[in-house]
Amino acid sequence: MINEGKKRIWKDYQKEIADDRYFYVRSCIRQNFFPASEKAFLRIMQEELKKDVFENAAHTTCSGIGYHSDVVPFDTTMTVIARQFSLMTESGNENLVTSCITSFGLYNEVLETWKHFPDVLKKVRGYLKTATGREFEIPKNVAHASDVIFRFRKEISAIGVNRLVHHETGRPLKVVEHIGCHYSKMFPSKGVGGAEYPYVLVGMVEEWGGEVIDYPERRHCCGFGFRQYLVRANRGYSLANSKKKFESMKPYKPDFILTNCPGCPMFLDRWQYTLSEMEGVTYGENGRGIPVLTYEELAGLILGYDPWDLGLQVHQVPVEPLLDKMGIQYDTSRKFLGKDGQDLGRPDAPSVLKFF
Amino acid sequence: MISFNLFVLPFSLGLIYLLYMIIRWWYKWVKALPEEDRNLFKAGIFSKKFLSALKEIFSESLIHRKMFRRNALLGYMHMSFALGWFLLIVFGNMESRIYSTSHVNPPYYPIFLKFFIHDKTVLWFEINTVPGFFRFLMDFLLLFVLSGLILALIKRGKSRWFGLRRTTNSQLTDKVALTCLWLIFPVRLLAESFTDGYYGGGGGFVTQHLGNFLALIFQESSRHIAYALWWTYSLALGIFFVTVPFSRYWHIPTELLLIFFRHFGITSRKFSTSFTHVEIGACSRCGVCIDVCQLGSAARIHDIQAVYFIRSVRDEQVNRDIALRCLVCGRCQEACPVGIGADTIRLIERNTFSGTHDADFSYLPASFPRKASVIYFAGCMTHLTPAIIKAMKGILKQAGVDYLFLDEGGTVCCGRPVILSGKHDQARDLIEFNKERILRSEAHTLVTSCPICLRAFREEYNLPIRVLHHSHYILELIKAGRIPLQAVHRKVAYHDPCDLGRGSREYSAPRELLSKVATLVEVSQEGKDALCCGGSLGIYTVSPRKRDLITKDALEHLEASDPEVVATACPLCKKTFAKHAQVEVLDIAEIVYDAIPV
Amino acid sequence: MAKTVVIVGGGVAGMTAASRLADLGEKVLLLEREEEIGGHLRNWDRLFPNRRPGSEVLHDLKETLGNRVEIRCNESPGEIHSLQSSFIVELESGEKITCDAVLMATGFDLFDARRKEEYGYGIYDNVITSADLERMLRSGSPVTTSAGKAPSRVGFVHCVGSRDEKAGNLYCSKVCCVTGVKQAIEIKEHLPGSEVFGFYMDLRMYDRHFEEMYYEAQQKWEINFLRGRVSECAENEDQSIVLKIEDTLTSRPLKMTVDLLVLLVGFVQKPETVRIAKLLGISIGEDRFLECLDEHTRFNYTGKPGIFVAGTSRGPLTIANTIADAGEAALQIHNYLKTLK
Amino acid sequence: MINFGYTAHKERLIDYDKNDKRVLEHLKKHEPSVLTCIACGSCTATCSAGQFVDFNIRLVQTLLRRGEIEPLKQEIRKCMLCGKCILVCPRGVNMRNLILAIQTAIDKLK
Repeated sequence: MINEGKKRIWKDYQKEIADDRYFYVRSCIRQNFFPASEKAFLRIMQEELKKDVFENAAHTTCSGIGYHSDVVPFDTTMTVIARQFSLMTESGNENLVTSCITSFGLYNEVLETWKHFPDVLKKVRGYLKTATGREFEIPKNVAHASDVIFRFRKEISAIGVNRLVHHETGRPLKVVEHIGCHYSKMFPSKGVGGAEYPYVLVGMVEEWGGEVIDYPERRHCCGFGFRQYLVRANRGYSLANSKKKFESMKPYKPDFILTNCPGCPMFLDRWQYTLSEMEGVTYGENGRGIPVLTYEELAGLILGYDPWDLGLQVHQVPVEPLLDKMGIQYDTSRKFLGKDGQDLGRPDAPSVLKFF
Repeated sequence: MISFNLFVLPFSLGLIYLLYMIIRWWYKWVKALPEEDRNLFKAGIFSKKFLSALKEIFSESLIHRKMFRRNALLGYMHMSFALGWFLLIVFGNMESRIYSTSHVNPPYYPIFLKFFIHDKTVLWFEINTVPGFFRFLMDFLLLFVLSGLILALIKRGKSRWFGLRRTTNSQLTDKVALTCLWLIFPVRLLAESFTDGYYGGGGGFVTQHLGNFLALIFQESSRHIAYALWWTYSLALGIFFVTVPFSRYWHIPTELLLIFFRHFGITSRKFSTSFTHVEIGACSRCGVCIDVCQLGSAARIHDIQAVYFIRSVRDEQVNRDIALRCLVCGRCQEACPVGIGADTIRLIERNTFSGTHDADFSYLPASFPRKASVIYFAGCMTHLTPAIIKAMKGILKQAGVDYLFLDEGGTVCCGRPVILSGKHDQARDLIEFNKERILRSEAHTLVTSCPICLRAFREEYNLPIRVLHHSHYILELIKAGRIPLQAVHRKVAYHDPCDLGRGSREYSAPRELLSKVATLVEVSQEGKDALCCGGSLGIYTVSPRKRDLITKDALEHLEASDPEVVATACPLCKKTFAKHAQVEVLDIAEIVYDAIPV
Repeated sequence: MAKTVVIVGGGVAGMTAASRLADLGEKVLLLEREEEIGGHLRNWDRLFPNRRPGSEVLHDLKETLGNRVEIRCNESPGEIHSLQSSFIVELESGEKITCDAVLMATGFDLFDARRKEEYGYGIYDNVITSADLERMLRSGSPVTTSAGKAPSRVGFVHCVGSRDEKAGNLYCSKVCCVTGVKQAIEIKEHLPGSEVFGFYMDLRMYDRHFEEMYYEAQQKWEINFLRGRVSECAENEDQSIVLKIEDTLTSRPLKMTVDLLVLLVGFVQKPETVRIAKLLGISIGEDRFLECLDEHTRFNYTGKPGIFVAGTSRGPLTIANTIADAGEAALQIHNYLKTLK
Repeated sequence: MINFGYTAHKERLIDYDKNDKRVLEHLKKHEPSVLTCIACGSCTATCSAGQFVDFNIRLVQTLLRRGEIEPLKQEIRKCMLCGKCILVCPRGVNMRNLILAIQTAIDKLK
């Protein structure tokens, strides 16, 4: 790998990221998949970096899942998004930060559409006005939450207590970074580092002492693909995609997978279990899986947050091996304690994948 | 008492061994015959067929009639050996009777008679006496054989005199047997001469004089020389007998059995039977098949000719190339003096080397053609020569034939190409499919433009209707006055397609037909001897370049008498020739069609 | 100082035109921006289809040129002013040259393979261009992977930067197909044990002996040709390249690992040529190559009297075609000059 | 093992690195003309069997080069060996031996 070559491309795909006063729009599904991630993001921004992040409880889905599943027409989608913008405008903000990659892609898609077809924008303003009486401004800056973490990776590194190195050997941890398709495959210029060699997660990993693995199927989709996953008959395609990636990354013995999309961590994590039950295969060391983290969870670990406060206990592939490598202390007895310490009970162990 | 001497042992043991081998193998072969054939054999022995077989054995195995027809020198050479030796044995026996007291003579007694008997009472010129006559006869026969031997020696260097361009290259056992065979008679001559000379009598007009002369030179020692020579003679015979079963000379006993088989009505089948084994054994490796093979003469491939192929079968040395690299043009079969069906054996062997091709033709749709009295079946290849189809349509229309163009919408292969791969069974589905359609049409005549199809229809389909090549059918129509013709007198050289000529014995019809519309010119190699165009479907492993060489060679013969047109009766030949021909290449049908006045 | 003709560019076209003009008795100044004349030919090892050493051809051209014309290396025109029937060529050195005609023989640039990001040139160690390979072959050192090992499988990607709307080049560069076949054969000559693949959309063996070379490549050298356009490349743990392609002949996606991947880069116009063209008001095609008055009969004439064009600055050409083109140009210029007197 | 009601779909991908090239090696020895195919498709167009069933002899040669043995095996069973394809091939590929040789090679691998 010739890194100068990559760096040159990264230079070509620099992206403007606001440095404060963000209007944060949430993801529909991450709350369920990785509940603590968005919370961690707010905590990092507000408590650690002392930034203003605004939210509005009234904000809704961007309708992306419906849109990509062909059940919501584009006009509706644009109007829904216009409403999000109006909430932002009302809060006196102009920097939009999305938690969801699909939303991020869709916001960009809509903004590009409006840029090229002003009359469509006019039309949508009309729809929103008649439907809700609201008005809105086009955001000055649209970023994905991972862009923002990327922007402040150095700061996080500075105040962080953990690093991506083996605490005994000092060996940099090997990381597979996986970017959500909608992050930059639609608009390479909208993502840090473009579409072929996105830099947003690489930047974090490098800054925090890790080492990125560039494996052949790096570009390949995790397999979420709404149509694939939502319809059971198609679910095999979804699974096959993840499998393709696992088989391609396995020889590199990655210590964990880092993602920036709601779907990817979900599927890269859960499908490892499914495949182990279906075909008896595991992709990590000695019968374990490869831990999968969201960038917020990772940032949290760097900053020394308690793994269980980061929701790592809801992962299907146990993260303990990773924590051990990083030398992070954790209290096993607390793993399955819920809010205020009530016992949630222990899940059944999978038959193949090592869990406990 | 019976005379005996140690030196007779090699001969006797060798003879016993040879007889044992012959009986053993003949028994084996007859026993292994398929039920049907075995019954034919049993029936044959006690019938006139037995005698007719003996007759052929005499004319072919002793006189070598076919060989004579091919080349007088070659024939004489074979005859002098076979007949001469045979008579030496017969008369030798008679002669020995004169002196022998016992009724059971050991076989060596007549062979070495002169060693045991020195009858000075009768002199060499008294041929009016019985012993004298025999002495004369025996010496004469010996000369007869030796003359053959001399020819054989000449043939080594000057094979062309014997009508052979190339001769079979022999194996070690062949060489040993050959050396012994060549030794036998000169040594016998010397042995007898020395003996007669030493004893001063008992010899014939050759042996006695030569003997006396030798005695003059060698005096006393000639006795010892004689004795040494008798040993050599016996050894030569013994060793020859022992090597026979492992050398080309094995064909002598095997051919006898083959002749009986043939006369009893036993023939080759689609799979290997003892008949096949006997045929293989009966190959004398005379090498006649080498020259007629175009792969050798034109394409310079010299290791696959029938003689080598058959040898490789016998030694279980067949390989994929030798099995699949053959035009199956039938020229070697035609030329073989023993009449061995080399092509048939080749196809049988191919089965092993064409892979377990489990063809699946289940996709063929059942179809119900309309009824018609005549069916025209163009064939796969003919669809690549539209001119032939156009001509046929025109001719049939002109003659007002109610016909059905069976494969107009696309041909289902006749099955012969698959059969040529040795996979006879694999062709079944194709054959069944076509057969059904043919029968459903209730036609009484099937006409095809493709000799390959023609052969398949005739040999594999056993159809209850007439199967004709178009040349034959068109001739019929003309004779019936159904096609008006105005002869266009172009010089035409006719090429016999392998599967039409040698394959289906259709030589006259095409020629008669052509002579009605054109002027036929002589072709150096025609009829049975016609050359293959090189396009043959019989050969699998050959490069386009080699094919070209064969085609060009065939064209040279056809174009020698510079005709205006090269006529053929096979779409494959036509397309193959078209690539290199200097003159126009037309199918017979096209020529006739052009001759129809508009 | 006065000259009859100024030739911009000392490559194959420039050298040829110069010597022809000299034959015709014209006074010529040949400008070459590099330190030496010869153009791309200097970097090429052997030439298709007869694999004659490029150095040999270059030597021939130089010899016929002899010292009959003035050659200035490390020189290129900054400005060109047109007067009534003559031009003033202002060199970068500041020197001004008056002349009656200018021949644009500025040649071409090779497509910058880095622009096809997905192929990973400049990112993966074992992705090289056809030019890199020629350099390797010319140096005489063995063809190896970046790790110095003999590659056991080598791939050639055809049409890199040509026939590619994404690269902004819709045209065919004409010479890459046969170059690919030539280089594939050379790989097999150097590494008989290796397996060589050509990934192509069409193989355009349009000129004499090209098709035969293709046939030889298949038959004698057992080079494999796979019809499909490489969509992306990735690097394996061992630096080998895994590429994705549709095997259009089976209509299925195909994945293959190669130890060395050669990108057959096409022709593109030189920005410098475009600049001068704008300066002179010569029209430029959609493909940025210089337009001539007529593709069939007046292909050395630009729209502007006195300004002529020859060689690859007006579109991809083989060396043979370039020489013929430049010869014709020389004759046309000679005739033009006669009309002036 | 649990039945989830779906399984990971088998890839349509040709995995060239994993595929079996032994049949091709055998063919290079016994019918080298196969190397010269330029996939013009004349053979398939004239094919007798092709009139009745989806049989693509051009594809046979490609599958062979890719080492796709299973489909190859199934495909060649449809061939009638009639030899029309040989007459139209611009590169002189000897299709009839190709079919037999492929079969022989596959047998050997067993």
